[in-house]
Amino acid sequence: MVSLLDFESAELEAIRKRAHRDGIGGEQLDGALEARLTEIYRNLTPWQKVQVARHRERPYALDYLQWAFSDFVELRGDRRYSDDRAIVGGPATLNGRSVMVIGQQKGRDTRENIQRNFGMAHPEGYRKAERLMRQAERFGMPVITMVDTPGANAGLTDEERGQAEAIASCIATMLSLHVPTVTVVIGEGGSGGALAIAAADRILMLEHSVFTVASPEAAAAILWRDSAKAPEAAENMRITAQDLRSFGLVDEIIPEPEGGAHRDYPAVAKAVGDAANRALDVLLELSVERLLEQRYRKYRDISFFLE
Amino acid sequence: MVSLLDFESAELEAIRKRAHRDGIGGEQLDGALEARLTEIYRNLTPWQKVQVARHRERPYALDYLQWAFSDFVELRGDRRYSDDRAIVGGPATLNGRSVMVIGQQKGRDTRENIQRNFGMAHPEGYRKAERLMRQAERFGMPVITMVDTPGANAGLTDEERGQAEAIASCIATMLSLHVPTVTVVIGEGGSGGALAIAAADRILMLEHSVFTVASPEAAAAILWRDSAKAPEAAENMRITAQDLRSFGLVDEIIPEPEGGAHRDYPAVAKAVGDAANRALDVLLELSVERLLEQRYRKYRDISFFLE
Amino acid sequence: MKEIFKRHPRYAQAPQDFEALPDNLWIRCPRCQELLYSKEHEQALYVCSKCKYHASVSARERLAITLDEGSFSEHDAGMRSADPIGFRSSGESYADKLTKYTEQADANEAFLYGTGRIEGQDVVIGVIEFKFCGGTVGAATGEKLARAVELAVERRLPLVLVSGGGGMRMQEGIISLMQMAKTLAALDRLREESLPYISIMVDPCLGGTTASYAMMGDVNIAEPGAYIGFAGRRVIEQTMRQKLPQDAATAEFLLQHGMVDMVTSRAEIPSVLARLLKIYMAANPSRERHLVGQLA
Amino acid sequence: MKEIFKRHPRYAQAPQDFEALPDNLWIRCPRCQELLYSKEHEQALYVCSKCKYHASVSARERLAITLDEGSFSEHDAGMRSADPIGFRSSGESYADKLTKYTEQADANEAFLYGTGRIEGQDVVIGVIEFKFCGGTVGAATGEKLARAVELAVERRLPLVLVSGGGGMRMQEGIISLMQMAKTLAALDRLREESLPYISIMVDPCLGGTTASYAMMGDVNIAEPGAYIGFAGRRVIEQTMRQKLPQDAATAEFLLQHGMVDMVTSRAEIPSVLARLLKIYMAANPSRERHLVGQLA
Ligand SMILES: [Zn+2]
Ligand SMILES: [Zn+2]
Repeated sequence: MVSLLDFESAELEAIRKRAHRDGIGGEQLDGALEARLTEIYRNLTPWQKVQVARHRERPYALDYLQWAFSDFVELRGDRRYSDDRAIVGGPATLNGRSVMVIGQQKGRDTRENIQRNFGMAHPEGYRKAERLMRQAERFGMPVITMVDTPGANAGLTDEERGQAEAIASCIATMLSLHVPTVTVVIGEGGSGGALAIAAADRILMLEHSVFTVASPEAAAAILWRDSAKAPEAAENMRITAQDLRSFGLVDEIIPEPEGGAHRDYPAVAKAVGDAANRALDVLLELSVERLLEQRYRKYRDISFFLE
Repeated sequence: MVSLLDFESAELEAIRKRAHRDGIGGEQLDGALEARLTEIYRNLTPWQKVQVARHRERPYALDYLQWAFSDFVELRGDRRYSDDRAIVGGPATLNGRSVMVIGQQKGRDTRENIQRNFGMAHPEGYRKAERLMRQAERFGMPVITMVDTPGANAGLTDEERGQAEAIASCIATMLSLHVPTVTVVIGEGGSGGALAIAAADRILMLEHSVFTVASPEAAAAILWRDSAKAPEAAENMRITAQDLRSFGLVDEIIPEPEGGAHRDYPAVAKAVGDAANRALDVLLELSVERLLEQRYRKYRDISFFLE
Repeated sequence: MKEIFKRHPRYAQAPQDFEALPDNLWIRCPRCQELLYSKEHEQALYVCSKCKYHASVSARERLAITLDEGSFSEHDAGMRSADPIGFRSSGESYADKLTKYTEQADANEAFLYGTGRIEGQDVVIGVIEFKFCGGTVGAATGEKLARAVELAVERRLPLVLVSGGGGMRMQEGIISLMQMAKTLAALDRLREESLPYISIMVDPCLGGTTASYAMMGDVNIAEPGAYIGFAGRRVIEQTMRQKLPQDAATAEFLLQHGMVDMVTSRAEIPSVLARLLKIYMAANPSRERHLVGQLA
Repeated sequence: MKEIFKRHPRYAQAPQDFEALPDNLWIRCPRCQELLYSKEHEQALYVCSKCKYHASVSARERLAITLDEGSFSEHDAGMRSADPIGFRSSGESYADKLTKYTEQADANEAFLYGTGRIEGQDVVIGVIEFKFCGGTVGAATGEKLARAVELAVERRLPLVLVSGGGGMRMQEGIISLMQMAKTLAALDRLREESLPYISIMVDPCLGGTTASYAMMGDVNIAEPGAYIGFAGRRVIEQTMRQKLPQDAATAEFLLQHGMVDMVTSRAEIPSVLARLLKIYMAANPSRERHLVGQLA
């Protein structure tokens, strides 16, 4: 049912072969396969995490909107130029609370990927996000964003319509909101295109998600002029949820079901919903003054320099 | 030097002929011509006012910026899509006060009219205006706008980029600003495209300017399917500064030099600058609360209905 | 079907209207020419079963479609225009025309408003009446719009406006233009009170109507196929000197260009409204305002 | 010419740099290949007399061009990166590279800031140093940027930043990406204090630099011909699978597309800054804030 990634099939195939050779099958084989899978997922390398984070069957923003939220109504358009399907958003209910949800959305097949541009937003996507954030602020609704993009789209027409301005403005707006903001990195957090909707009071990351200054491929191309060295870049650049947690950049890692988020939508959605909800419980206790001060310090105090 | 409008040349030619027949010339003739011109301008019909308001040598926004303001620095672009040259704006100094000036700008020759689109703004023009208004508010700078447009541009690409949204949003923003706003109608105030930057605390109109729900040509086309009946529409629709004053929609009529604004730039610029300045003197005395309340009532209390 | 339909079985005089055949049993769709059985067409809320053309409906029909049965209570039903500029055209005075419009539309103005309920939730609702002077906005229209907004503020209710029509009313000159500022000033107060405003745009929605209150919804909903724009098709064609593509400035075009949040069929609008109102009204703006206050 | 030029007669290692001929008397413009007399080129502020190409200048040269002579006082000159992710590439550690950059650029980071005067008006000014790791932004760069902004807030001075460079610094991974949020958070405070921020973008200005603080000026100024964008030419060409037009994403292109307020030649920038600072600082934001306070 679930498609296997290359590194999974190689390992599981080996077990199957050995079992066949030893005359083992049925429940015993299933048990062995499951145990091995669990082990694999407990020890994913950074590059394997990238592959899991990009798994085509991994739950996307709209899946979480279906499984973790209720009453979602999609609002579309930037009121300026276009509606970008690479970003979805609108009001919804989470555990009885009205919230504004904004997420990057990949496509699952070619047709949908063309529509969603592989989750790579144009300027109008960020401007839609900004519009919804401001609306949320006006209604006193917390903002929950879901990050899942290889990066912002990089074409000449994006430059024409101000991709840089759109990203900068979206980050600035998110940082200035008078309502609590929670970001969940659900898959791939790629570069400024991801940060555009991730400058939140709380950043949560799924266990096997990644967050990078540039995709491993792009980093390898920039650093070594060879995008095939992406696995090396992934190792080198500290991109996993666990890395980010160790730097203090991420507030919580949300555990994924055994074998990854794509193997149990309801379970991972519940985990994401609960984590976001817990974060809101705390944030909603703060005065706006405290909220803004804490948010400021969260980003202002990122250190790692010498003086 | 100054080009004569048709109705001027007809009358003045008649005087010249009579003078020639009677052997009158020199200063005496000049005096007669000037007297007649003054008389003409004191008794302009609405359709004649339209022609004066559209006179190609009439001072435009940039002329007032040169003659009535100092230190003007033009700021360009909507930070979204384009820079619309049909609207100009930027910070300047008026009588020692820092102000934000925004004006519709026509072209004087074909080349410039193509660049300025005959003063008909695209959505990005209104979005630039909105950006500058918000900036002015942030810096506590009063906003002074100058209206001079046949109307907003009406093409399919304008619909695509949201001409209606741009105008609505610009009016709404102007109405919500926490700084004083003064509008001077310097020429043609055409329809929603003019109102977009005219929803001010004080609306001043030059003596021979007009402000219409639709240009006389458009109104004639809509009402009688015959745009040649524009003069009739102009008579019928009460579009002059004096009409608007009689409805209480305009706060002050700024007298023009004898023979119209186009005959004396420094004089009319001084009159406009002084009038705007006097309006600001009063408005700057108000608390923001009073300012907003007065502004609300100004538009909210427009009556002319029965119940 | 809701009872009110029976009192208003047909609607009249819109430019693209369904043509009733002599026996009144059948009508013809103006878009696709399909013959439709009148009764069924009524039950389909005047949406063509073949091409889904959403024909214009009267204000009262719209209310019946949108609100819980019997929940509507109208305000300021008697308000009417005062002919502010004494307009005359081809020998006929606008004042006389107003009398005609009133008879034609069985309404005193192109807009009516009041309170009602949508799936049990209280709202202030205002709807356009196309039959009155093409749904254009004059001084009385604008006053009623502003009062509708103020009523929402006063009662802390959400606002739903169904907007359309030909824009500002020429016959009231500059007074009508100023209604754009008047309605937007009122909406700004609604915004400051953090009350939601849902705008529903129906065919056709033009000029100063679109360029003021109609486009400024917190949520903008458009009916399928509705022509929504700043300029009418004819004006744009003159500007461009070429024929417009069929879908230009339709609801679907606007959705693609980011101007409306959704294109929703007439039958589904009430449930979408109910869902939106539930979420927005459950939000807690007072907390926000309170805490922002602490900041100062 | 200002004295500082004599101490830094040439500048180095920018990708499109003027090529010094062996005798050091003549150099060649990298854009139009014109041979230029070094002395004259210096006096022209390193702008090619033929094609007006604005070559990159060092941070100190930039300060000399922009500020009143002798008015600059640097802050945090010693701050440097801590190699947050322990990055190694091809056997070489980033920590070692940092030492090299420091030597090459004669600076501890890709950005320096402090206070100075422009035509007598006090400002906080920060400028990019391209020679340090291509002007990319790491943790120390971001910290200095944030401190520059906070210094402006603290002293109630206007902020002028001269920005450029390759964007976020790969070698500091996610820490560098977060500098976008850090600098924008600081700028938000400047905004709230109603102090003006004037951004000057110079060739090249790319990636996260453009997509954060550089693009957010109250006034955005670009030097002629500067490449300013989110993505570099190479990336866009890969995305588009075709060569870019020559003027794509240049300062002039951005002006046309509404992203910058003006394209201003290097020599004219100081007087434009002076004029802008005069108007903005003469405005009266405290009145606004005070009265807004009364509203709450
Ligand atoms: Zn049909
Ligand atoms: Zn050259």
